Amino acid sequence: MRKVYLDNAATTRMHEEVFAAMKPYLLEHYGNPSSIHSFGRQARKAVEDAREQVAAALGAEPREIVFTSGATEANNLAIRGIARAQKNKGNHLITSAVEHHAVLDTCKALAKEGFTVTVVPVDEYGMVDPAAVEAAITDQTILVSIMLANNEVGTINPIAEIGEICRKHNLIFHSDAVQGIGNIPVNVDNLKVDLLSLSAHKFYGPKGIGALYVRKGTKLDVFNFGGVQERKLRPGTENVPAIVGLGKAIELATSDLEAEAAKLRVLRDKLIKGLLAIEATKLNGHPEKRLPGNVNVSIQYIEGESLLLSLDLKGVAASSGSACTSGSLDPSHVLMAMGLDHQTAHGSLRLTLGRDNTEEDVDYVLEVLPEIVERLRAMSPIYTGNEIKRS
Amino acid sequence: MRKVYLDNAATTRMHEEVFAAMKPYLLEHYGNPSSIHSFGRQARKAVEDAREQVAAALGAEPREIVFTSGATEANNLAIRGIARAQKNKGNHLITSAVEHHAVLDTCKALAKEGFTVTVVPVDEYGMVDPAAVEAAITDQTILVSIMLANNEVGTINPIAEIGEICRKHNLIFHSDAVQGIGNIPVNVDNLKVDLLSLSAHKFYGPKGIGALYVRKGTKLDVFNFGGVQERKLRPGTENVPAIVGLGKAIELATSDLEAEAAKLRVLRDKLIKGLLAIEATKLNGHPEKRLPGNVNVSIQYIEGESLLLSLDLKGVAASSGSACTSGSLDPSHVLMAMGLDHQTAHGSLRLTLGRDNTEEDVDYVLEVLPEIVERLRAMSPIYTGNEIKRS
Amino acid sequence: MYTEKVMDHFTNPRNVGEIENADGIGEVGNMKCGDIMRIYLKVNEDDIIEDIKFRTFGCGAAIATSSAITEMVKGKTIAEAWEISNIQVAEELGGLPPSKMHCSNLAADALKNALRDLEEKRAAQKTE
Amino acid sequence: MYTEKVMDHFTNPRNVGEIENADGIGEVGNMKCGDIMRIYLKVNEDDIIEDIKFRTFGCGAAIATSSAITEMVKGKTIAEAWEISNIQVAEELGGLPPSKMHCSNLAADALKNALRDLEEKRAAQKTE
Ligand SMILES: Cc1ncc(COP(=O)(O)O)c(C=O)c1O
Ligand SMILES: Cc1ncc(COP(=O)(O)O)c(C=O)c1O
Repeated sequence: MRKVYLDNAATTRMHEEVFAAMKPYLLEHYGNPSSIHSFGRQARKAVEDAREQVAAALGAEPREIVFTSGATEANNLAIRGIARAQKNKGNHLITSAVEHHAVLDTCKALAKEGFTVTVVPVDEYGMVDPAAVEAAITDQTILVSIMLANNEVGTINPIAEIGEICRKHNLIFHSDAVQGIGNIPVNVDNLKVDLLSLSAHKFYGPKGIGALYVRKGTKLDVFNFGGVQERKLRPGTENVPAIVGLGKAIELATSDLEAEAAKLRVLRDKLIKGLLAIEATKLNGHPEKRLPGNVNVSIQYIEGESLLLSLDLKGVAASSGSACTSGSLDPSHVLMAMGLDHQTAHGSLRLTLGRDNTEEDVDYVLEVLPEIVERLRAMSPIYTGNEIKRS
Repeated sequence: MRKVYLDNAATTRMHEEVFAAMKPYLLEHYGNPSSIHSFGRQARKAVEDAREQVAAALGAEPREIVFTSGATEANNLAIRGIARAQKNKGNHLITSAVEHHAVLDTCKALAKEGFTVTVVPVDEYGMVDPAAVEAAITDQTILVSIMLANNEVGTINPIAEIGEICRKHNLIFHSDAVQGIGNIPVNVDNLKVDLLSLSAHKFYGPKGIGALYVRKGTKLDVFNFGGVQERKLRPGTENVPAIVGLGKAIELATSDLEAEAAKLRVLRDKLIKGLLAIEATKLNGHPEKRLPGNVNVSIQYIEGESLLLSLDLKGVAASSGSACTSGSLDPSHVLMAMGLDHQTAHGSLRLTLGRDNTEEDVDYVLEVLPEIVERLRAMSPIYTGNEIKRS
Repeated sequence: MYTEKVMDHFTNPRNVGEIENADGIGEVGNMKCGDIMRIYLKVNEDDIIEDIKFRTFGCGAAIATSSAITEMVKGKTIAEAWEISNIQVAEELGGLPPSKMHCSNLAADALKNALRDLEEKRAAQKTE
Repeated sequence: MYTEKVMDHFTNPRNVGEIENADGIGEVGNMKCGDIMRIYLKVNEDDIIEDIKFRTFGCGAAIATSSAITEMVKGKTIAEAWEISNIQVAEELGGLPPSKMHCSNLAADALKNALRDLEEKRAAQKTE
């Protein structure tokens, strides 16, 4: 059966060149970077080279890059680290309603510790309004954390504008840029961020490795203890092969970004057009300020998980904001924050294109989906088409 | 030049079979285990299979295994997790003076938050006395954390006895078993532990992955937030290839443990004998209750780092408890806790044998080392042999 | 994730549809949690469930449990149908993922609502 | 970690040893931090450092800086020797790792102690 992977926002297939870069560090150059012998020095060099690659890709300095086990850890470190380090200055944090749980839940946990958190709402496209951020600032505010691009609906936030506001008010600004890297330009100075999180497996790198950019001079409290690795910000034996993979992956992902993004946009727009041709569907997320590979539509009268299962049976890997796919009872907090009603949120379908996808993939999805929709709608007690047929 | 890697306590060369097990998950089966499509389900299955392998190796149940990014994180999670979860019961923690910094520094950080920490001393061999642990228990004690085997001097602690004491007093017992796995039998019931940490790269598995055993019914407070992975105890996209590698590595490391350990003990004892034949040397750590691959001697009148550099120039990768190799100003806290004087501690040399080592390796070290010692001693202002020559 | 039986019922659901002039109709669920099940019953004079149909909006488990219960009930008496529990439906399917045991496994509740509706309708008929 | 120059001085240290009846002897460091350096000086009538030797217990950086300073100083005048700083020694070696800039780079201090010892000895001789 044809396999069409359209879940690149969840994770991506590792680039062959990334694997090739990692392999020697998985097999031969296995030293611990903390060791002073040749095996250790070789590993240390690999780690520092990768740090330079990451820094170069972000327009940062190598010493501003801290390797973590992924973006979840990077987000936790950034937000908790600043909150704790700055708690004498104030106790107010600002974030948005559509952040990843690694940001939202960290803020909620801090709220239990006595911090006050303002969760700025988003518009119908899932976008944060810089004016709303500015309006939320109090004299107690110490940190603003707003994501660069949303993982579910692909909406790109005006981060540079928010960064400008934060600078004006002398606030530390963090951005979860996980979905941006490799898809849109990410430069820490242009975006005016002080902290920025990323995760390699979202841009054709390995799982289990990420990084936090920490602008020099920005002090973080640590809450993991152990060795002196990563200037004590992230103790533990460095995951050398994965760090090497991250370095290579970000280099590759940013080197041909424009061309790849342009290619993805064409596929994306064809896919969106085809999906919206199906009766009672709607696009979720911003029509233009949107990640080049993100497609998110709601298909009325159908629940997302049954749609995913049906697509999977046809070889198509997709995702949904349906509650039944998240382990929670409510559908995606992102879709709800955008004002979708429950039915529309439950019926969301996310197809995220990546570098491997072709026009044939898009055509295939557009070929198999209508039948699936029809079948599921025929089963649905809320589909009005059923009643029409009955009468 | 001949390369002899004798730093297996720092990290090990990945087993080819581990690499073979990981490879498909690095390349083809790249799904996110949280996804419900076939790519995701395949990844999920791999993670759960690995969990069974780890559980089987430890005599635990799969649901008692939490994957982490390494032992540093596992130790932090265990100690902070219990301290926070049990803080209504008491505020006293017990640990030992020779723990890894991931344990010691976590306890110190908790001390700043209001917990009281008793650091039980060790004897001249670096061993913890169960009676000393029992004597330290107060009605406020909530957790005891004592390592299974020391990473520097290889001394094996009487964990089962300490576990028995903890049970008697109804205390939660954690053990950092990083250095034990694959070297000595580790069974959570025999050891009577409630929590146990491990790190794959110490037993021929990949870096950046570890696990925490959490006995069922043991409640941990979490302090990392994000997705629902690992029952929310360790959020973040699972590092599937590394988890698969951990599963395979622990299976391999425990399957032929006895035979491998016997082989290592022979090499170890030959190496110790040869080193002690050098004038003014002494063995650090317990003569018998010692990891099968651990050799740690102090070579008087010489500083450890210069010894390591000289060995490295001969192709021998070793380690030392010298301050100059740790980034701190004091030599190893382990050696100091054992009562060594500064000179003896600075002159420590750790050679840790692993599965790749042969008798030729041992012979080679014993061949090159005496010359190095002589050369460095000739330079040393404190070596009395110099004065003898001078007079 | 799902057993083969679940996937079989999901892929080839039995008894999808509606029954015109059904003797009993039962619905459970709501849009908030994303599962709505409706069951239609046709019962003969001997109190045997002659026909049963369903419509479900919901996840794979919701659709499969709906389908499975229609098979379990068809040909049974009303009294027997009252005995069927959600747990039995899950067992019939070879188990459900833990997270699906609650919301998505409401088929027996829907059936009970349909049986109640049936009895109410009968009671109404009698008093007419 | 270390530059080639450091490794060169570490591997082939210049002027290791002691000078019998040295004009000045200086020592720095202590066993606690694991670095002890001792420098011996021989000075001629024109105040030129004719010979210099060292013994060092310490890490690679400690040994290399000791060796390097002996080369830097040999043939220089006492006045010139007084000018040499630890930073210059590190520069001479093409730099040292940040963690080594303090404890292990005390060669200039040892030299200064030797020069002080020399001056004290001379002063003592004069008053004799
Ligand atoms: C005893 C002990 N505990 C914990 C650790 C930490 O392991 P990792 O660096 O893989 O997190 C190590 C190794 O560094 C160790 O030897
Ligand atoms: C926007 C965003 N932030 C954070 C994360 C967390 O990344 P990871 O699971 O690699 O820690 C993800 C992906 O899951 C994401 O999409």
